[in-house]
Amino acid sequence: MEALLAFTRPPLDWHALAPELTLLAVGTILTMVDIIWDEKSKQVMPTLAGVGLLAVLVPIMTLALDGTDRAMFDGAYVVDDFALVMKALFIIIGYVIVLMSVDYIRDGDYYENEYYTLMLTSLLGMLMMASSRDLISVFVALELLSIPAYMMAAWRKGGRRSNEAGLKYYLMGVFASAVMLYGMSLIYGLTGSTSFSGIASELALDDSATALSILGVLFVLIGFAFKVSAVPFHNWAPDTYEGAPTPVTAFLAVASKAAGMVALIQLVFVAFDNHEVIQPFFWLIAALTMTIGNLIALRQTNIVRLLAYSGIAQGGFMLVPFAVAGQASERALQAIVVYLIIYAFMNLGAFSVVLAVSRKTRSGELESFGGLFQYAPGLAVAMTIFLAALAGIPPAGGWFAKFGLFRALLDAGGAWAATLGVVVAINTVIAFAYYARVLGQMWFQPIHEGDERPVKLTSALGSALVIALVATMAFGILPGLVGHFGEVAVLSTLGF
Amino acid sequence: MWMLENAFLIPLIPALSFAVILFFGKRVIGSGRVHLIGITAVSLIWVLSLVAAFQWTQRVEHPSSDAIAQISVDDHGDDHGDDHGDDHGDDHGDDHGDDHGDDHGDDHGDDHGDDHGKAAMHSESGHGGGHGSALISPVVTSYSKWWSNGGVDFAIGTHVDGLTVLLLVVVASISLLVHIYSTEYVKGDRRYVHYYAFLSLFTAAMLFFVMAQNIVQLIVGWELVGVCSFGLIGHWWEEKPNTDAALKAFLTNRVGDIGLLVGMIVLWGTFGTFSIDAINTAISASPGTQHFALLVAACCLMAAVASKSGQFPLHTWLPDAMAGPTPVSALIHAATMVVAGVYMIARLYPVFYDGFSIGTSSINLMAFIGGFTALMGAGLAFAQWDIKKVLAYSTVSQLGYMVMALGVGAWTAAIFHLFTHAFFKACLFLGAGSVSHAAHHTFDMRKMGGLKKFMPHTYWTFVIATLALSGIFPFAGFWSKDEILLGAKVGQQSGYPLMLIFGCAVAFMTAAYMTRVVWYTFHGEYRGHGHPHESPKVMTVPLWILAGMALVGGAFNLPGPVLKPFGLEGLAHRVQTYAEPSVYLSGLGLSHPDPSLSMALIGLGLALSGIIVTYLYFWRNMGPKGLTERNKYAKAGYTFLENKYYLDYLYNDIIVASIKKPIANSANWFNQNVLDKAVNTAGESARDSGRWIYKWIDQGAIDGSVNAAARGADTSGEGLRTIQSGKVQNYGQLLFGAAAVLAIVFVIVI
Amino acid sequence: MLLNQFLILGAVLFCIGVYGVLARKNAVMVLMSIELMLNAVNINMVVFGVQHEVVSGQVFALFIIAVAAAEVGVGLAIVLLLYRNQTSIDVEDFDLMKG
Amino acid sequence: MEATGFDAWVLTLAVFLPLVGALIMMVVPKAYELEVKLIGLGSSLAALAVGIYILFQFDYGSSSELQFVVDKGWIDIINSRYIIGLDGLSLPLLLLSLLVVPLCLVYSWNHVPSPGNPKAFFILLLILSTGMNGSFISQDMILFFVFFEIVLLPMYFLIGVWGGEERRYASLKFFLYTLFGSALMIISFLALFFLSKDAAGNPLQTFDMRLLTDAAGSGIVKTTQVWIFAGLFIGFGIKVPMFPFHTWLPDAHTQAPTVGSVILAAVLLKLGTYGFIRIAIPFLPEAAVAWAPWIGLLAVIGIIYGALGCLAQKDMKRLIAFSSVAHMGFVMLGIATLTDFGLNAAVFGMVAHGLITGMLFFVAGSIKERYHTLEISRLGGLLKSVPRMGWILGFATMASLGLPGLAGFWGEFPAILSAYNPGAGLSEELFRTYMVIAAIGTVLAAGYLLWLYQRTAFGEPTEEFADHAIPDVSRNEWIAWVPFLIGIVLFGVWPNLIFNLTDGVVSSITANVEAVVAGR
Repeated sequence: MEALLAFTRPPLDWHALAPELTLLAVGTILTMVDIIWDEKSKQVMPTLAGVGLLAVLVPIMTLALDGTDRAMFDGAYVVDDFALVMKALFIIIGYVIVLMSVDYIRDGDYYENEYYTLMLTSLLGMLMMASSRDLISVFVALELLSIPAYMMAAWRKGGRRSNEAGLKYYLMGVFASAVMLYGMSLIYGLTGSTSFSGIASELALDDSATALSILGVLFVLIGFAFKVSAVPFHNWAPDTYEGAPTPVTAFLAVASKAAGMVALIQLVFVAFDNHEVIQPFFWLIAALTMTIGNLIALRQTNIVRLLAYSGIAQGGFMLVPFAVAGQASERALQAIVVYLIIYAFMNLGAFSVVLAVSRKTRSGELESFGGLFQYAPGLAVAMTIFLAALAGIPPAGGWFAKFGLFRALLDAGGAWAATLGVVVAINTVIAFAYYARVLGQMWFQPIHEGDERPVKLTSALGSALVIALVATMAFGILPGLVGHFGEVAVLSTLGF
Repeated sequence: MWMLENAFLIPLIPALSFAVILFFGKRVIGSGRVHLIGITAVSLIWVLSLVAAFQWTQRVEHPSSDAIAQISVDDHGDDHGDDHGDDHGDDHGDDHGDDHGDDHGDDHGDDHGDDHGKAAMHSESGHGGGHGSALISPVVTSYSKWWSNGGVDFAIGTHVDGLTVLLLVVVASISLLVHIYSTEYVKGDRRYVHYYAFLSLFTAAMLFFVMAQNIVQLIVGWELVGVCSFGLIGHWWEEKPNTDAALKAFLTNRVGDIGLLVGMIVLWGTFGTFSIDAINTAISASPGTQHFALLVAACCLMAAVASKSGQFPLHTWLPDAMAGPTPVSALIHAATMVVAGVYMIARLYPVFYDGFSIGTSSINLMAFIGGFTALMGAGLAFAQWDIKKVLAYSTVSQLGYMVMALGVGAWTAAIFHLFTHAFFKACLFLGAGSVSHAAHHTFDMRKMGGLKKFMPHTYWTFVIATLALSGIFPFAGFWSKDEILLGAKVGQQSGYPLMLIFGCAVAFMTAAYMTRVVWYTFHGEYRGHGHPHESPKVMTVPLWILAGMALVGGAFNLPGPVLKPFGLEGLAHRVQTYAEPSVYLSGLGLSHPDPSLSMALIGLGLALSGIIVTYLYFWRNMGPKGLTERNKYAKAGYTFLENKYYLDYLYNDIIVASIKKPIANSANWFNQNVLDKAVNTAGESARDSGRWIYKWIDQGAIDGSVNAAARGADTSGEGLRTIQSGKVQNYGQLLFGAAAVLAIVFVIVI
Repeated sequence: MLLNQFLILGAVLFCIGVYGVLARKNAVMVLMSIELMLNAVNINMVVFGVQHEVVSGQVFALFIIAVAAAEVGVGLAIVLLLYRNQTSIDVEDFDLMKG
Repeated sequence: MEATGFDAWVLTLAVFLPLVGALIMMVVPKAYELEVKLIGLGSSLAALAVGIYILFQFDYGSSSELQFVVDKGWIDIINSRYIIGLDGLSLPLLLLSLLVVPLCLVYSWNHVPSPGNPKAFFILLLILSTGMNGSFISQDMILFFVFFEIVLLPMYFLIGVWGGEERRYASLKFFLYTLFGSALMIISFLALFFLSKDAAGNPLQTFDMRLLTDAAGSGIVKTTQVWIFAGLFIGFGIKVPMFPFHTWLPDAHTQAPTVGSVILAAVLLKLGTYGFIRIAIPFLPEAAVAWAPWIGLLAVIGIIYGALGCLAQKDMKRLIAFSSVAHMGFVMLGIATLTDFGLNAAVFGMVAHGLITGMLFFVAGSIKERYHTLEISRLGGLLKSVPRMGWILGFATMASLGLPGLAGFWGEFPAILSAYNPGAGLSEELFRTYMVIAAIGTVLAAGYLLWLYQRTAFGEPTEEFADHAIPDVSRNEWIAWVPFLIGIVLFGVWPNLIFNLTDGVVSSITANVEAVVAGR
């Protein structure tokens, strides 16, 4: 009894929690609205969700303007510039995905309200992930963003592919998180602390890594390597992407991968700072992911699946800087963040084009893009730009992301870094080979099944497309915009 | 001396006429009248070149006053030169006079010339150099910066001296005559306009080449004349053989151009300048210092000479080049372009003289190539039935003669022969053209014969030219050939016996095969069809003019003794006096042999015997067959018949047997099946190796590897897809397996 | 106290769980195996917490238990969905998408 | 010395005017075809006008200094700036690319190859020109890289959409080759960024070409230099293209539409050689000296090899494409000598090759348009059926085989000449050998070109075309070609037009190399 009375609520910084709380509120409102007028509410749902998400940006802005780092629960939950950048990114991604989803979900008459609610919940998990600086909170955040995602993957209840996608994603997900948890337990056992800073200081003490710590670190990293679908923990991705509803695929490919990256950043640069495992592990994983992802992508005939593999390969590119986290931590971190942001927009753009086209052709096959340039030049050009960005060809945004990688590698210097650089170079070439197949379909091929009907672009989808397009080009021509965020992240995380 | 300093005008005029003809020929002027432009332009430059020649003579006759001061310096060099050999007082003095004129001039002239030259370069002011050096140096160079590259200045300008003006006169005169002659010959041709355009262009290029101030200009002109020859050989390009011949000519010349480029570059690398004047002066100033570099350069340049002047072994294009219109053959492939090689040797004589150490050796590459070519060409001339081919080989042979002369150090002789040869060979070609014009455009001598009575003008001009070519007194050829033989005999420090033998043999053979031509073409019965007729005046007048030159051309370099009786010693050795650039040659210690009567008689004798023997041979063969019986009475011995028999025997068993059968035929066989085949197969093999490399290396190895890499990526992608089995538990296994493996590896490694 | 025994127990449990996940065909059994793995983790957490004499281990364990419940809920829902659509819960049967 | 007032804008205008035109065209609906075309032509002509203005404003006295310099912030985070400037080396190439594009537009005015769609065709050409112009004037490596890459996609689509049968293969090959090269190139750029130090020995950390030129690779150990140079070498060498990276070229050329080949030959290939002169050599002099013998070797191999390849061709366009390999070999030989003589020759060779080979491709394209084949064996008697075109072909052929008095010669001859005395203590024997081989190459060049001309232009037309009435050179073709022809003659007669410009820059580069080599 005394103990109960003795309990005192830890101090809460409401302003710091404002974004999460707002998002939570929006989610709750959606549910309420759904419960009150269920059928009639369908129309307003997407609007509500979108507006709500935009509303979340407000507290993020205020926090950014305020600019002070805020820590809670003795450092388990921190709101610093890095966290804010990431939260903003997640929210914007979420908004674009809502725009992409509207017509898709409506036409396919699936559960609409739950869909948006779940998506918001998952986003909430991501926001938490951005702030978590503690094993427990990271774990909770991870599950909070994953569990709704499992359900969304299986959203097309009737569709066997969708079910299968859900099953695979779910099983692999929980399996991976179990492995990760085991690793966490080992880490906890070694260090006796769950907070990153504590872990870091403890691990720093023993000069050479013990087998136990290696095992622990490895398992934890694998848990998130799964999340970012790094080879060889990637197999779920293609199947899930193909089977899941395309907007969900986009969500998984962009948002949840970004979340995984955020976690990895915190773990690598703070918790396991300079652990012996880190660099060789990521060198290997990155090289494998890039190469295998690209090679398999060469053989894909389904556009979504192709994008899935391209996403895997892109993830590999993002992992490259981790391999030099030790020597060039600053530039590495910068490179990752920059890549993450640019990747988000170019990939979202590509997916929205796919959505737009498949709305007409009702097919995810590559051939369905045949002759797109002739009857929908606008879309074709947009897709070209996104693919060029993914391939890293100026002036579309991607080049700066790739540039960041090379920059980090060269900054680190040394044979290993140089070798990895060459691997990256070769992979950019391979990657273009399959992007070129899409380009070839759009530009060089006769119109698919000779049906010349123009593609009807709904306002929502159109605006999603425009956002992605503008962002991609802007980042390409004035990379300073995005580079700035990278620096912010560096400052707050590494305290440079 | 205005003309000498502004000589650049001379090539400019035909260049303009080329442009006018090409662009306004058809439209404005009308195809039929384009020749007017050409002829006007060429006659203009003809006048100009005569002016230039005259001014040059004035210049040599009256050396500028401030030069006299230097006499003492040069006396030694001279006396030395004149030491050996019997002395003719007046002649001697005469020489002195001239030599002073030139020699002292050069010492001065070069410095000044150079200073001014440099000044001109720096100030980039047009003819500063020219004016400066004009006063004192025998060589008039006037130039301005053309372009500069990496601190190296490339000049463009003119280098006028005796040799230049001599070539100017030759080119202009013959070009003019050919222009006139062509108006009839190619009348109504499908490409009348282009024909004249190219004639003008060629004239311009040739003059540009002749007046080149530096070796880069030499190369440029060299290539340009080559292209004109290409265009004119292929004038009737509808027929494949013509274009083949054109290509062959161009490519063979290109082969020589390798030598030209490399040799010139070596010269530049050695002396750091492009200026001909500077290079020559440098060598003659200190002979022997750069011997090796000069040897390399000379060898490379010999290749160029061989290709352009049809020397062994690159001569095979020249006979084929006869595919072009006959006037073109006369102008380009007999009189002017083909002597470009000879001209270049003469122009850069110090290079060769030092490089091949002509002064000291008694045999050297140039002399041998020249001599051998002369012999071979003469031999080949026997085996031809196409009159133009005979003349072509004769040209090859005569060019060999000139090269040989240069090889033995007889500079003047070579140039003099170049001069005379230009006229009588052009005359022969135009004569041949006239013949074929009459005899239905055939050149096959077997379809001719007996044309004498149909076309007397052509006949007589042809005969005169033949005599000149054969070297019969007093025709032009006699004098020049005589000097060459003399030069070969005396050489510089030691004679060139082998060359002398070659020379004599060629002298004999030339006379022989030319007589043969005359025989088959003009004598006997007409074997062609239709009624041949004399060509119109517009063709015969040029023939007569040329014949006239063939007759009196020798007068330009008569040896002193000949003139002595007439008290005209002052006119002796005009070519030598005016043309020879003693500026450069004196430094090399080049000496002139004194005329010798014996040598002249030997040469004449050889030529005459050649003619007589041949004549008798044909005369005898054409007689009634009774003659063969008379052979049987040989032993009975009618001296007259004996003589005849003797001659007959001589001809049949020695001349014919030794020349026509083995030498000529084998030479011909060798020529056609080895040299010519070699040239053609060179092209073929290049093409084949190209095909091979393209197929196997390029498409096979290199491109193949690239594509293989692509395929490899593709297939490996296919293979890797198998890990994506679709079974979720395999995914799990992979995941955990990878985790375990990594763990083990890291635990062990770290 | 006997730290190692507990750790070994945890490890063994975890391995059994892994085996079950990778080997069992029945989806429900797979879910069970996952629970097994999670509980192995729980044991570790608690033990380590005790060893370090900090409470966070137990807290972590509690979180895991809670989350595991949610996970299994979702998992069963998916399994049900599958069963409804193609009357099979054999994980081997679901390989529509591959390569 | 930053430019001020209007001069500060000219280069930017010259680069981006075409792009502006392209953007306007994008919004104009397809239906207004003529207007679209006019906008395109207008914008490219406007750019050309700016170029001519530059030609008059350019201070020839100080052609070795950058002029019209603009230096504005761009990507501060990586310390890369928007630095553009023009010197004697860039000027001729910039003008060339400014000139070529409008001519190409005129040429394809009514002859956009199938599948038509002039709007897209013109837009792509304009974007292409922006990329090309930009590459020649950017003085910041990242800016250069961006422009360098911008040209890729338009050319890829030009080949892929409007090309021949094998177009997809060819376009992809072209793209992947170049992409690979540029990826390695950017690695080298970054290595330069991080490693090069200024005179005082503290790291520069800049992409500013001017500073890096001054640094001349100081502070980078030789082996590292060699490696960095390797990256640049592959990057630029592929673009040149040098043996053995050349195999993309024949396919690309053969499949590309006419103007595509023209631009490829006239400008794109020059990006590689320009990179060597502007970036590789001045930034890494020591490595350049170490590499020079190999570059020279590959160059002469390219000369002979390209020529032999030509002899093997049955397709006219492919033959011309292979001849590019040979000609660029001469350019690279000039560069390899590291003498200002050779580098000047190289630049001249670039321009000359641009004009001549561009001209040849134009003719080839027109022939293809009329005969629907480029098979040499099926052609013949062009001089008879289309006399004017035949003459132009002959003219271009002669120019291409290096006839003195035409532009080609001044690219070849000085290059050969320069090999006699290589700079920076390179082995004379070796380079003199190269010299001789190169000289032999000129013979082969004459061989395949005349052989081509004989089989296509001489003789009688083949039966299949004997009775066709084939139109001779059309008005648009005249407009597009005459500038090329004039240029060929003009530069041939007056080479100083270019040598004058480049000499200053080049000699400063080589002086730098010599100094560095002597210094260490």
